[in-house]
Amino acid sequence: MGTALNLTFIVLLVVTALLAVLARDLLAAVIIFSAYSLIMALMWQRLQAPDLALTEAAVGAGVTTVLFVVAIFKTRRREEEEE
Amino acid sequence: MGAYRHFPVFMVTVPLVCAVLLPFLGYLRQKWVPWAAMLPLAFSSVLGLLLIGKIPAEGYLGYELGGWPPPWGIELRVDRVGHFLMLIVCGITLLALAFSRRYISREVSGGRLTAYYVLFLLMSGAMLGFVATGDVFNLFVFMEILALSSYALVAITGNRNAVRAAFKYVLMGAPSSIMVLLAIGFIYSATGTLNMADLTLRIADSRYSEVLIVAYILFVIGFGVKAALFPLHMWLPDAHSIAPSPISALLSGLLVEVSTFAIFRITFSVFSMGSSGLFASTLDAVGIFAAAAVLYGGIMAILQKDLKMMIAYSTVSHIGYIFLGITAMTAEGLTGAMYHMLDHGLAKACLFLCAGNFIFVKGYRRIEDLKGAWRQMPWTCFAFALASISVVAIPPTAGFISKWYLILGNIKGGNYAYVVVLLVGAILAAVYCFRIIYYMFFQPGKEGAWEGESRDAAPSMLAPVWVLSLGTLFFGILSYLLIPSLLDAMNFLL
Amino acid sequence: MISLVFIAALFALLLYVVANMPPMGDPDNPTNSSEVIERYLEKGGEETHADNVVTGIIINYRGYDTMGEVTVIFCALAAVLAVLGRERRGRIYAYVDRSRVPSSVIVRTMVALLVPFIILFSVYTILHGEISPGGGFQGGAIVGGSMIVFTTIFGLLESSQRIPQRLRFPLEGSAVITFFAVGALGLAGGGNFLTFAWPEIAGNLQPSLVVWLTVLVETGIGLGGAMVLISILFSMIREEEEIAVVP
Amino acid sequence: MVQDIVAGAFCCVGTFFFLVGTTGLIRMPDVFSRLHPSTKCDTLGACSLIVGMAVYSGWSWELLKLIIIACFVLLSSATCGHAIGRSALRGDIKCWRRKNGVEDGHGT
Repeated sequence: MGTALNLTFIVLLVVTALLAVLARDLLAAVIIFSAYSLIMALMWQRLQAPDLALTEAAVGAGVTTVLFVVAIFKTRRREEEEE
Repeated sequence: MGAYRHFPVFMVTVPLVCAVLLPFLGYLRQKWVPWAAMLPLAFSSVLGLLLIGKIPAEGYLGYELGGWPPPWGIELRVDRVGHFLMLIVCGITLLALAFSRRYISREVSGGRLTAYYVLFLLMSGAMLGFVATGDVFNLFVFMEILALSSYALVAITGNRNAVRAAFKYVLMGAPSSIMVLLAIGFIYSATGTLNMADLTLRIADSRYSEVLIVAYILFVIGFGVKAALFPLHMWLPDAHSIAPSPISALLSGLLVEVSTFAIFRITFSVFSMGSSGLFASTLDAVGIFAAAAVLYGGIMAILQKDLKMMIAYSTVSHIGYIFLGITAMTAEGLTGAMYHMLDHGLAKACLFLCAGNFIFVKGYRRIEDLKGAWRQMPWTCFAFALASISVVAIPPTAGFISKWYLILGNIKGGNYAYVVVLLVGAILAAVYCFRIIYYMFFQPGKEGAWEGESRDAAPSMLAPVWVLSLGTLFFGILSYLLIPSLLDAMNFLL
Repeated sequence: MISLVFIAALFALLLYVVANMPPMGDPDNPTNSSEVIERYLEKGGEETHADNVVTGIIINYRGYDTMGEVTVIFCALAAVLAVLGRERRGRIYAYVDRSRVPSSVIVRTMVALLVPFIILFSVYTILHGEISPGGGFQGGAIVGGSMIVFTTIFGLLESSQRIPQRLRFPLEGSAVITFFAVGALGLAGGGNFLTFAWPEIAGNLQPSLVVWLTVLVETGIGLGGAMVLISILFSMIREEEEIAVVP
Repeated sequence: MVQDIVAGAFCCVGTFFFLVGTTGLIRMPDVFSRLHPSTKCDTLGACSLIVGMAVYSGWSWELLKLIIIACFVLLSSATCGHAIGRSALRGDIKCWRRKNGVEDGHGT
């Protein structure tokens, strides 16, 4: 049971990481990245590191996401528009 | 044990804490900030000088932070080599800071000026900590401060090219930090400790040699990016040439060296030399890249048109020298590498500050523009020439001594090919340095290029330059002061 | 192409390591059997007087690392301010205010209602750090997050009045300063730097003194971290042209 | 025993609603119709799960925490749904309409 859960988390981590890298829309990439952070937080909890889980949830899924979004709104949203 | 056992921790911590306090002064009295920023560095320098001769007989001065003995707590461990490098760091940062007071106020203004000094102090403190620490994770922490502050300092002028160069630096630097972190994680998983001295013992009888080898490779790649070892040097020319000149001096004269020192330390203090064949072959690969760096950097430096770009490529080449000393695995080679850190720090910082003088006084960046420069800026030109002589390694300078030992070490190690590379590198250096000296002193300037009111740079900008260039001469002539103790220390390490 | 090859090589290297790493959860692992972790777990409680061993390690055993990390956070702020510049006092304008859809009464009310709870939770996280998981970093990040929510709804104008620059400015460095102060206290008490005690003076008060110092450091980290995050957000969010002027 | 069964039943219901909600989120054509299943997720799904957990934990401090969590979930998800819907409406996002039996893109 525990192994299955761990495996699910790991697969989800890899999938979200790849999606975040491959997404052409930067906003989508950021949102996927925040999902990645959330899964990472769950993973830390599974690894019995609640401190890290709390940090990851607050910083990874919360603060950095918003900072990324602000940065995207200040620049251009799509990758292709780069000349 | 006197009070001096507390010195290392203060040398590291005081600049960091003063950096945090500096904004308050910037808020109250903006004008005092440049002066106040010098105080902690001067304090560290004084402590460093007082520490001379106080390193105990067992070869290092350990300091247990929080009073916890080493494997449990963090230990600062200043051995002779580390102390030597800390003194270099203190000296050069102090001089670069003195130089930046006039220089930087033209490129940066307002609140950013305070931020500049804050970052400068953070960077200096982090470099000192980076050298002093005896704990691998602490090494990573200081590396992060160092990296973050240097990214920001490259971009501090805020113009598009500077930000782009800084971004390139971040793109290279951030993965390298992660690699170092991974390596630390691997080491911890294989040994269960983070203290360097403890690691040496445990690595010797660890069952997980595969993990350790990969960790070592990751360390070399990670610190190799920071040290701009040949194939990983892409960030260096842009960042070093676009950053403000005192920062270029710091990046090129110190940061790169400190990172090299980290590889040195990881190789000899942590992994205590190739216990298995793979370590040795990793070092061999590093040696080949270093040799390539010497040649590539030299050739690229000859091809450059921009003065700071040329000096930056020369740095790429000289990092190769230092690595060739480390891979020689002989006491002489290591001594040469250490002495080359001193020489390269002094000479490169001097060259970059001279370039800064040219930019500050006349706004000239291209090598062409320097024709006939000595008529108007004789002091800067002579200092530049002296430092160039040290870069080329002509006898009375420190550059000669260091390269002498590098060649000696490589002969003893039986790497004759590298000896040839070192000699060719010196010839390349001669080509790119003497071209500029020739332009400066023996070529007529362009019409109107050196006319007008402006004279040589202000004394406060010439003094650091001259201290640095005379330093190369001083340590060349009086090399017998340092070389024996360095040789001793290296024999102790091997 | 080179990057792909490089990443593939790195991937292979990492897989190779993972295959050869000590198995997870094995009691014979170097990480589980070394005397480092043994002492942390067995004596950590009585030596650091923190019920939460993690906090004991972070703040006490490896305090210098944490001091370095705190400096990293401050350095991040300095870097952001060096590149972007701080928002000017009294004249602030942010893109949120200009968005086509101003936030509605419902959202405003709800956020105004919830943010105090979030801040309360973060205070709990900070102060409870030495008993249960949590501590300065986490609590600070939660305060930062709550202010981010507040700013996105109410705009920079409003939130920079709630947390004005003159409040943030002195607190930004509080983490490093408290750490240094506690370290210097240890030095004054006859120990080494960052000794969380006055071995010669405190005597019986020792345990409670250590706890108080730990809480002090945690509070410093929390306040400093929160202010740094908020300042970074504000300097990122501000716009160059000024439209709204605060009297 | 009864407690376990009831708790399990509530959890199953919650998971079911999450499944349905997520499917809807993926399958629905535009913002407004997606909002509908996704808010179901939070209210019905999460609350059923919380009720299930509350039953499982019995009378303890956990119960209080769960009630508080449920309150926050209800408040925040309703507000979020409102905010998204409102900004989509004000932001001139077209409603999805069926045109001659052919689906008209996925409302952007």
